[in-house]
Amino acid sequence: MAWSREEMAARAAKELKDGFYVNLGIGIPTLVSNFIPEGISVALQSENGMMGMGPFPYEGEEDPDLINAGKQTVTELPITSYFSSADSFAMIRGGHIDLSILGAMQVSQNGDLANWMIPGKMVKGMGGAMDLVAGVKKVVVVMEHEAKGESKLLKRCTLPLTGAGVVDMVITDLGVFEIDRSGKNPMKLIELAPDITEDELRSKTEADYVSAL
Amino acid sequence: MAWSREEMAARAAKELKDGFYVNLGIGIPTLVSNFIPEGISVALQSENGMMGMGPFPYEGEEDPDLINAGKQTVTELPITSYFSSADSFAMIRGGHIDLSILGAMQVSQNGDLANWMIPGKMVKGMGGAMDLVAGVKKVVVVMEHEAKGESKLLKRCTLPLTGAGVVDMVITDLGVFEIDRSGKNPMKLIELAPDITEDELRSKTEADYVSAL
Amino acid sequence: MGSPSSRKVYKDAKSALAGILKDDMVIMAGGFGLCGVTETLVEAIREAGVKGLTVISNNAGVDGIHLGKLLETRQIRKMISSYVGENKIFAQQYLAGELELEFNPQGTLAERIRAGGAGIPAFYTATGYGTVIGEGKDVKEFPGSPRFAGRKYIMETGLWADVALVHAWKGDTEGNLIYRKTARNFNPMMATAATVTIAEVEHLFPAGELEPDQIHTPGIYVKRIVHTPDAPKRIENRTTRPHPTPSH
Amino acid sequence: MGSPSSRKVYKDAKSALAGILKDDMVIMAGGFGLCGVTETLVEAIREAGVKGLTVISNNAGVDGIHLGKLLETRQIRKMISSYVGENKIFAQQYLAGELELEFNPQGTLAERIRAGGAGIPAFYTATGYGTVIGEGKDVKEFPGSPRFAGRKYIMETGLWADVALVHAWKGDTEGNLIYRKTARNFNPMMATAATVTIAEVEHLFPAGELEPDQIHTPGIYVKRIVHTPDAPKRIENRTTRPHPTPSH
Repeated sequence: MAWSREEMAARAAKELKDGFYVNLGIGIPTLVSNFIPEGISVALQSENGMMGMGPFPYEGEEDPDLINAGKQTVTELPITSYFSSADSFAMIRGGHIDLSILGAMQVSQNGDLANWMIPGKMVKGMGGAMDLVAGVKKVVVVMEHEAKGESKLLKRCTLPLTGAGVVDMVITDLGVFEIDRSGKNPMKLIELAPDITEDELRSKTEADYVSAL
Repeated sequence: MAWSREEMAARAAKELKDGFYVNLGIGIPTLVSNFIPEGISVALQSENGMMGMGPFPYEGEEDPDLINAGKQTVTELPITSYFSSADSFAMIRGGHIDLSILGAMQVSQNGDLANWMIPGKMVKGMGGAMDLVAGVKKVVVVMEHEAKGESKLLKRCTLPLTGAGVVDMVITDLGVFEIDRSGKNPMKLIELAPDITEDELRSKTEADYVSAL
Repeated sequence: MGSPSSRKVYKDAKSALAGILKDDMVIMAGGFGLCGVTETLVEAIREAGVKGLTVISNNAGVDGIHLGKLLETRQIRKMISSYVGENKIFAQQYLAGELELEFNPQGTLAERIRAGGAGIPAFYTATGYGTVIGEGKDVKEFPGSPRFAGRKYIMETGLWADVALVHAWKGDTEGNLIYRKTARNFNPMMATAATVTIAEVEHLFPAGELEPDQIHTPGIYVKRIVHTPDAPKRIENRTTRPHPTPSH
Repeated sequence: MGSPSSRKVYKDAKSALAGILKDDMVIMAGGFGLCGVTETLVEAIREAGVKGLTVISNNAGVDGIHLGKLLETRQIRKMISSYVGENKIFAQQYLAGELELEFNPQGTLAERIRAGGAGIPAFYTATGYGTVIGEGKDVKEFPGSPRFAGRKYIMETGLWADVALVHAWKGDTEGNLIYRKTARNFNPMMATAATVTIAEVEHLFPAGELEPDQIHTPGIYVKRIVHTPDAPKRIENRTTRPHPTPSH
């Protein structure tokens, strides 16, 4: 049985380590904050200029000056600090964030990532995604394995890239893959969702990988 | 009669305009703050991270956390702000300071400035001088016209440069010169100290200049 | 040695913009989404009617709000942004070829603005290398650097505007500014990177009332300041959690 | 979602440096003159006895104080600084060829440190062009830039250290820091540009006591923190004016 969105988020949460500073993208990655393991505490960065992002506010306590990168109202915590966009991306570009978890349209077996534009469609922009994948120490992609019956894990991305050779791990609804950014080792399957067979996975995956189950 | 140090500082103070943000070097330039004309107010920057530098503190009120670029104890004013060295030199390099007044060992007729090292002697370092002359909108040098009987206003500096083509005006004890940084126009004498003749000045000046008296 | 700073204070947005606006100029506008934007100054630009503007702003406003107003009136010729999602008029004009658009990665945009203000004509970044953003740009490697060896970097250039519009929480008559929470965003860099920076502030104080260690933007960067205590603050994406059930 | 931050707090300078120091490492030391320096951490490095250090610091201390201590014990092999005036031992060792010295213009030094911390391997500046500082460096022009055309710029590279030592006025257990007056100077950039940043703070608070808008250095940059309420603060150049004569 394929993993649900919540199960994918929970699996991604296992990549968190105590004391990590983490940036979570929009969508399934946002759910990861609901699955932070017991005894582990992490600080969430919001690239619009906040470290130590708290949960959504109670109704009536929204502050228009306090939003996350998805423009949602959020709250602050005892550890919180604010800074400018230049300082925020200095933090990201400078390699200070431990982990970024984000969604994708396509990932290639060498870690290329496409998640910002589809030629011919109106493009909204890359926002901070290119900076995050280029700068953060470890990049984990969480996405559906297929879209409209087509594999999203490819030998080569067909969509314009967000970053080249930037992904360290891909968590789909069918399994978990590790990618060696240096390109020295092939992409590696390290986990399967329950009741998914290796044959089924391989048939739904265009990318080459080796099994390390 | 040649100008005294105080008279040179007073002449330099005439370059101040109301609302200017100014950086003053060590020595005679520091004296300029005693001659700010009536009705004119300026803010003094100290490149170690302060805008709006106040006078020296009263005895007993020195604060070790509040010093100027000469490491002297100073005070703050109602307009004061503090910032990091990176932000301070962003301000300087970015062309936001209106005027820098500083001393020199040599100035050439095209605006080259030498004030930081004498080969063979122990060099203390350029500190912020190279940044100031490269970044500030207008650079005024205040210096003695001669050192040990040798002109300090030269065709070409013989000492290692602090900046190339960076000086806009030179005020010596004998007169005042304007320099066109673009090099399109020759250096121009615009004032003489009292009782100094043009002949005397020319005999004491190695640099070429035209008189605009 | 004080600064005669009350002359920086203008009575309203219109007078703060007087003598500055002209067609085809480059404007930086602070804010992220609708957070920390200069609603009042943008409204005054709409009323002034200048056209052909190049606007550097992370986003393009929302239909009818902030930069959305200048899109409605077709005053904007070109946007330099990282994300322009929430704007139907934008999409229409762009798809009709009436609006030019230059996408920058958000961090590259922020740094290009900081660089412009800091006198840095260009810098290198790994962001965008290997993507369309890197196409045609200088590429450099730094094999001698223990920190930066082993990757490729593209050159990005500093930005500068004719006018920067910034929103601050507190300001004083000297132009010193303090921002609040995530309304800080692009405002501090933009304040440094324009020929004329105009600030609209929620609270205006005499010089000396703001703690000098807490000032985010020194007054040297701010040429004009206008007090806008009643400017609307909008929430783009109101998200809440339920109140906890009281325990008995 | 808090951070288990009290583990960042070390009981003294010696334990804060434990397991980090090694010969030939690169250390950044904050401060301008003797203002905002990490006297306690430097004393602990002297006691640890590591040698062959490269020290990036605007100044080199004073005889017997701050980095002057590490010069006495010949622990420093190389200094990267902008001004080293007040130090006789420095001059002796340098003239004897026992000490390497790399001068950087002060603003270039500050920006190189910021760049290193910000993931920027190199940037261009007009500072030093046409001087010995520019010799051998890449030169570039930007003729297409309205702001930067017409001058020549040299390329300077980002700096990174194994350890950064920073002094702050207030810190919390999460590592958030607030500096005081001109004791800020090089400390904020250095905090961002090292594998391990260690802060000594005059006042240590539990997380939540510092106002988030006023924090100069976010805790993410600070790996270790030590409370040094009794560290000496020295004045290098005490300069005063006479008290005004009381009027009767």
